[in-house]
Amino acid sequence: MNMTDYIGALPEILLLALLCAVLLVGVFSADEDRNAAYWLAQFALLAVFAANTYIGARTRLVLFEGMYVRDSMAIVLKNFILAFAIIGLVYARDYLRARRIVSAEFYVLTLMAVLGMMVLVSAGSLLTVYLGLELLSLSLYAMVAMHRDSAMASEAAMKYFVMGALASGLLLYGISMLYGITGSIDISVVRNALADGGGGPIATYALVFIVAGVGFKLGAVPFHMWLPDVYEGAPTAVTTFIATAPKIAAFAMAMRLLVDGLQPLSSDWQLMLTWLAVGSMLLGNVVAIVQSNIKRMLAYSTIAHMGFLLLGVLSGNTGGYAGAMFYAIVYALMTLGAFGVVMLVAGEGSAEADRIQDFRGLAQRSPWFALVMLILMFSLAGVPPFAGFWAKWFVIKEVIATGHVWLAGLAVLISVIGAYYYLQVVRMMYFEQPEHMEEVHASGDTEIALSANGVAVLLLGVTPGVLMAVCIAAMRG
Amino acid sequence: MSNLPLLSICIWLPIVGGLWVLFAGARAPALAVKKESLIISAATLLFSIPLYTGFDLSTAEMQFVERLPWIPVFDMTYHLGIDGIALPLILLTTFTTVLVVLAGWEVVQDRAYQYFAAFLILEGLMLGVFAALDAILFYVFWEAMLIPMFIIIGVWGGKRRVYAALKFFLYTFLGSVFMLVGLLYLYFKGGSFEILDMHRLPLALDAQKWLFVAFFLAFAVKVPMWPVHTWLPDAHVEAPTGGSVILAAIMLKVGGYGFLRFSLPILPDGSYYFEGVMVALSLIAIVYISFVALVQRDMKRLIAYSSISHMGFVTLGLFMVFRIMQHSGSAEGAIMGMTGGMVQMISHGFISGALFLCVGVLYDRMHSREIADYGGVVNTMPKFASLMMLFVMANCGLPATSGFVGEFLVILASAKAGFWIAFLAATILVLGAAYTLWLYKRVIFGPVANDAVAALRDIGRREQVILIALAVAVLLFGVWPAPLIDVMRTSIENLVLNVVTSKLP
Amino acid sequence: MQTAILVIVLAPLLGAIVAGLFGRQVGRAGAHWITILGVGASFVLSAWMFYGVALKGVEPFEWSLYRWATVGTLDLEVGFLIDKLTVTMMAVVTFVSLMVHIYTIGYMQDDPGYQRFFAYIALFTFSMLMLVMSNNFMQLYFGWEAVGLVSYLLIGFWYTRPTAIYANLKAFLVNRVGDFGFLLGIAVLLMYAGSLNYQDVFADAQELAGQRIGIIAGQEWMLPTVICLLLFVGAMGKSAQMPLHVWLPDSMEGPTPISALIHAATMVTAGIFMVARMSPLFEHSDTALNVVLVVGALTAFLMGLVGLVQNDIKRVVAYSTLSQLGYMTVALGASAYSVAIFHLMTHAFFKALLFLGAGSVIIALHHEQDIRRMGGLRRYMPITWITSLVGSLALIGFPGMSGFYSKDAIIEAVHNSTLPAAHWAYLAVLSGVFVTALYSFRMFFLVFHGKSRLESHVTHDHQARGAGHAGGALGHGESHAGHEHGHAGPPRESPAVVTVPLILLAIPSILAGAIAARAILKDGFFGGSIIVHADHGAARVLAEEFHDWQAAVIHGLTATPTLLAAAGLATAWVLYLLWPSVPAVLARVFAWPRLVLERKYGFDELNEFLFGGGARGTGDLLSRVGDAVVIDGVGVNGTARLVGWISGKLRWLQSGYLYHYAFAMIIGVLVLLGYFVHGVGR
Amino acid sequence: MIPLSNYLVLGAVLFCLSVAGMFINRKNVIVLLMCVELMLLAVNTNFIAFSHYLGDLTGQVFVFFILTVAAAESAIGLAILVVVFRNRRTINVADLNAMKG
Repeated sequence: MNMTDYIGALPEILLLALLCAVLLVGVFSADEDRNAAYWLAQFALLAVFAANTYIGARTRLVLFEGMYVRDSMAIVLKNFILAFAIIGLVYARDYLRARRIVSAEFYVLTLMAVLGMMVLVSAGSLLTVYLGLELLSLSLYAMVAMHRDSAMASEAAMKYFVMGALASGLLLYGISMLYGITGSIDISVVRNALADGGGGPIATYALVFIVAGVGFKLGAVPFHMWLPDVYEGAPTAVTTFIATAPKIAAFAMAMRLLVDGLQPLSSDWQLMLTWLAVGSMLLGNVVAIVQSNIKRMLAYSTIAHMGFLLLGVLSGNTGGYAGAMFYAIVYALMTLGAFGVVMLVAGEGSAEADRIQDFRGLAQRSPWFALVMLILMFSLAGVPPFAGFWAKWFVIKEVIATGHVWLAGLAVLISVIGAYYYLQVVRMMYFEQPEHMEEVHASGDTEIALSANGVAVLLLGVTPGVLMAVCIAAMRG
Repeated sequence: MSNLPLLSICIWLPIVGGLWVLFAGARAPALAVKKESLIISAATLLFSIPLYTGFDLSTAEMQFVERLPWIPVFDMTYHLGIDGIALPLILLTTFTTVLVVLAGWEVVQDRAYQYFAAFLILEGLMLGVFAALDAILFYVFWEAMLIPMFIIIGVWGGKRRVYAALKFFLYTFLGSVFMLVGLLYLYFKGGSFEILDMHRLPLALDAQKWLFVAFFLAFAVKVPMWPVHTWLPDAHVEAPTGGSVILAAIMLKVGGYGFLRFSLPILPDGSYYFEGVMVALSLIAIVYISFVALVQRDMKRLIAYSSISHMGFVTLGLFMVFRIMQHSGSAEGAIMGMTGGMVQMISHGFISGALFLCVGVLYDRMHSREIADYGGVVNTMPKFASLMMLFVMANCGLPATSGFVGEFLVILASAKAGFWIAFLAATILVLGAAYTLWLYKRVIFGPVANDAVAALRDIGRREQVILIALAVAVLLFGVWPAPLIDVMRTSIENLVLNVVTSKLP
Repeated sequence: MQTAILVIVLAPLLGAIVAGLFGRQVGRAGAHWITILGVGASFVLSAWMFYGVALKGVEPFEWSLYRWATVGTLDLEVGFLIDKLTVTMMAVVTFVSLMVHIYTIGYMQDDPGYQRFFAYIALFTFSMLMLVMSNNFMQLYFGWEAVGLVSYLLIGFWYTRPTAIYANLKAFLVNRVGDFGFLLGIAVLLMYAGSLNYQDVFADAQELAGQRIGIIAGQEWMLPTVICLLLFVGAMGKSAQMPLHVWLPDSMEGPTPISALIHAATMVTAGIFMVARMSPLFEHSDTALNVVLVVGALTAFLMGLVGLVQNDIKRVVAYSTLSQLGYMTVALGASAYSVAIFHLMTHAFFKALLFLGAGSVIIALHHEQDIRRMGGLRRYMPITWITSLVGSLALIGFPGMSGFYSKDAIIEAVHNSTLPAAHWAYLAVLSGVFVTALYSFRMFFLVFHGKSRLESHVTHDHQARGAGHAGGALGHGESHAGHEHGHAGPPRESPAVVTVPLILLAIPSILAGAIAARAILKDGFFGGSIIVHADHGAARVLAEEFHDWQAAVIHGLTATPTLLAAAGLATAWVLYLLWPSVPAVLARVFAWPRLVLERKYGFDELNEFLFGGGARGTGDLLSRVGDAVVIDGVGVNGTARLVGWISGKLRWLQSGYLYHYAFAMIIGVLVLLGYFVHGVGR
Repeated sequence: MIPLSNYLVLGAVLFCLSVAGMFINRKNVIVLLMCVELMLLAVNTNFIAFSHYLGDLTGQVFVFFILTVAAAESAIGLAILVVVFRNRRTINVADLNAMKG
């Protein structure tokens, strides 16, 4: 243990320090709107972003006796987690203020969750995985319950909590078995031990539990049950957050556990993930069709997208992992924008605007936001020239490269079913007449962020090569 | 002039212009928006003309090639180029869009700037489809096309526009996604996304069969072939006039183009394996759909069905190739059939576009598409009636109109494929005339049917310009199709040569 | 020469374009002048070419105007073939057309669609010339369809009349059935001959003759038979042979000049011309010739019979046309192509004359067309009377008149033919002569002789007709004109623009036969244009028997056909002039046959029911069941509904209860454990 | 010496009990919290047993972390429970089904 370890973990340490500062500011600030806490939180995230970008070597660093790994995948994913958290906060602010549920704790919890994610992403041992995961999860439980007067939110929090605890129990059980087989909790050691010893049925036994834990975090069928209720019940600002950055973290978790750690069992987990992927794509897309609540619909859409993401992971090669990474990032970007618009449409009042109906005639009320939403919806549906298309393209390409052409065929077929409900949103915005002509109000920064979000999805759709190259490089090194 | 990246200009000028209209249009006066749109589309047409004048007839190689890196990690390039098959379709697109912009001039009131923007963007995307030489670039343009058309049908369409728009989108989307799988599979096999590399890639028969099915779904839905045609009547009926025109004149052609560019040259053995099915489906389209067209009560629906039936000639012309080669042993007839199919595509673009515009002219005045609401229109709109007569006759395949050329060549060639094929194909002479002229009779001829018809005013100058432009095209290519056929000749001969050469490893 | 060809073809087209597109600018006079000048120029040059080619012996020649398209190695060109057959047709077409143009000035003077009408007939002249002057099948087909188009436009000229627009649709569609066969024939021909140029194809004819083609599995047919039958289907449509004749009587809804020009003299004979043109092919198929013979004979006889019970003056002439086309077809079947063309020519003159005569009567009677309401017009309309008499005599083949030579030659040719069907055909055409004479003079006597039955009906008539096609600001020309003139005064002779063409047509109706008989029947006028196989000797025998026209007349005076014609004439005289009450009695006695004839053998009903109804029924079935229920209902929307249904069911998996959620997770884990660890189902 | 398998069976049994408790219990949410605790304890049993038999301390360290996290988890769980009760006036699991489908 030496200074390099601390320098390598500096972004996380910085974040921890700053979140304490936010907590203090929140305690001592009398400001109703918690502006100071907000700006400090934003500053914290930006500072950490900068630190993460510029500090330390670009090469793979193994810190704290192997507990902590800082490789290019970690750096890239953390940057995206931070960026999405920043934008998420921008979107959330107006929403929270309008509903009078703004509090410094929200920002603190956000930062804490981000910290958890960063730890998770960099985890080099099973313990770090567990700690990062719990830090993330516990923060999220609290965030879901933040709207204390909302029966829905508290119910959602309860469900999330119980299911989350169950899932982490399962994961832990799997970890304990792994520890028993290999005698270590260091991921690379585990991997070597499994490779030498061949694993055996106990290893597979452990694997099942670990896959269940990962599946839960991603929201893959049948470990998805929490997801629709939490998305619907949580305040939209929280849903936005849950739906974006943690998915990237969950992807990282899958990579750390399955690819880095359990590579010797890949033939087993590839098949398991195939089932999970097919189940998720099918159930997510099919059930999304009948949803009338846009948050719930997006929840099912998330399940379906996670199925696609798993396609990348299960193809079991660098390209596939890069594809999945690309998918996670692009998915988070699109969902972020979509929930941003949902929050925007909800407007000033305390009511939610989470029925698809509420988007009626948005194209006439606010053409620009409608256009952004249109881009996002088509992108989610996987229609070019938007980023979502390339995400699907990438993973399907890799699935085909591994010879699972039938799986690719099934995936695209299901994605057509999925297109239907995204089109319903577009239909509401463009084809239906609005109930009133009131323009959607957005503060300046939200408008800029949302526009940038939409344009980014379009630009990534036109020139996806840059991000693809980043992902591939991250996976190689 | 020759140094300009003409294809890129043609593609991006309308797209960028369309986006400009979309952003600037909300606050600009409607007239300015219309003028801008017209200027943009006209400029695109102008830029597409040097493609024709500078086209080298003697080679089947791609011309006006542009190649830039696009997604370097996968060696994907922004690769454009045209041959004799793409060029006519490109010109058709730029030509038609100008007319469509004009056609929407006074008609579209609600969110006009979005309407024009959608058409301009659509134009660029369609041109991209015809010019792309990278398979994924092609696919991107191909799918992206759906979005503006979806919006056009859904926002400015008729009563059942939502149903029609969704049906259109999902139907065609469903068809296309399998093509993506197919393209990726080809990449997996050959390591390149270049369409031209795919043309050279040897493939086992089983792979070819599967790929053919995948491509078939994409292209057949677009053409559309029986039995995946049912989106078209709904989409056509509900779309605004401009939308119907673009749909009929160009969007259906991308299906035929796909067969020419992908299915036949990449999968010659697969195509050969399925040619019987393809010919049968084409013939069913011709006969079955003709009967269906006969009993339609809605003008647009009738013309939509007529489109399907006429597009049957395209697919028939393309897929008879194998049979003809087998029977006659020479490429002569095969080339004729394929040329016929290709000419039919272009000519159908003019004719169906014109017919939809004609219905649009009536609809703008009466707000009804029901045939029963009309009768005796000639009494109040003689100029219109004359022009429509021309298009109706062209639709019947009367010689000296462009409609004749394609049908004639295909029927002539089909005799070489088999007598009964020719027999069934030729039924269009009777059936096509029956439904088209019966329509004309009920709508145009006869005594004035009601007060609304009595109050009709004849077409104005703008409408005259549009219809006369189309009339000139229809007559010109009917009387003298040589310029058109010469352009595609070398490419088609080359294609036929490729198609009849087995690619089995 | 080439310039001349271009002028011949393009002058009428130019006229048509000017009159059609700029009708308002040039005005009525401008329209008729420009078209008449155009067609006149055509006629003059055609006559000059006729003189050159037919009489001066200028060699036939071919000239390609431009390359239409090149497909593969096949050059499709637009070009002209000028030989004796062509120039004959050109002369006939332009002459009759010119007459009709002039006549139209008078006939259509009150019609608001005056310019349009001239545009159409000039366009028709252009199309017909393209048809006859073509040197290849594609252009032939162009002309073929183009004349069909103009015919369609002209039948529906008065487009507010329901009957007219019904008739024109019918005409076009029935013609299309013919074209269907025609185009198939061309396609099969191209397949084997590899060219669409006449000369190339005919040069290959011998080679084609030996080939066979499989149509129905296991059966091989002679190639020429298939080709010729298909081409003949085209001819049947255009030349209104049974059963594709149904459109021609209805086409009388068009203005009378059109009936004369298109539906009697020129267009309907295109089929005859085509078969004659294709003689090198037809000669190789006895089967096809037999079919031609039978169809022609049936048409000639049966359509003549229908003519007996018609009361509309134009329809009588129309059925007569059908019958005469049958005669021509019979001649073709007997391989006497030149005779067919001969009859075509004479028929063009006298039938145009008869139609224009009928038109003259119609104008004079304010658009009365029912011969039962005419009579005694001879007094009022002497020129019309005498010219009509000439036409009728020519029609029945009165010795010396033009029709006599051609018709007699046909009957002789059939008599001489050795084909199996010739015997029956001979009987049919022979009895046809009697029928022809009977209906021709029935009409002639009822119209021009006897007591006038005019006054008693006029009032009633106008009420009835007025109700028939009321309304419409434009285009109800005939009835409109009728109203304007009122009923004042007795019928008057028509003006000079009407009578001059009558006279000009009457001259060739008398003389054309005598002039041309020897050249055509004896001296092989058409030379290489028409090729007759050595086995088909009908025309050769004819040539051997024929000496000169005087001899033919003298011989004809005592020949069977003449006697039959005389008998027919006499019967008509007895029935309609001597004892006018007898026909009514006969009608009662022969009620059944009469009904059959009045119903025209039920062809219209059959077509309407079988093809019209059948097509609509099929369409309805396919549309409502095939498209709406099966493809869309079950396939497309069915899938959508299925997905929706599944979705509706699946959503209840998400019950909202925590314990179900936990249960789902545990089940998931158990399934994975079962499969992967314990290998259940593996 | 008690064989390792006995500990593992005990851990498994505890784990199954807790899992069963989660979906069999339809009454009180607090029971769920207890089940969660039990589950973690089952895992702890495993860890300690393994640690002991492997002669490796890591497992026991892990247990300490688990215990800490479990405490935090319970705190949050109970806090959420309070909020639920405030809003719904019930902590019956079967009543928490406002969101479904």
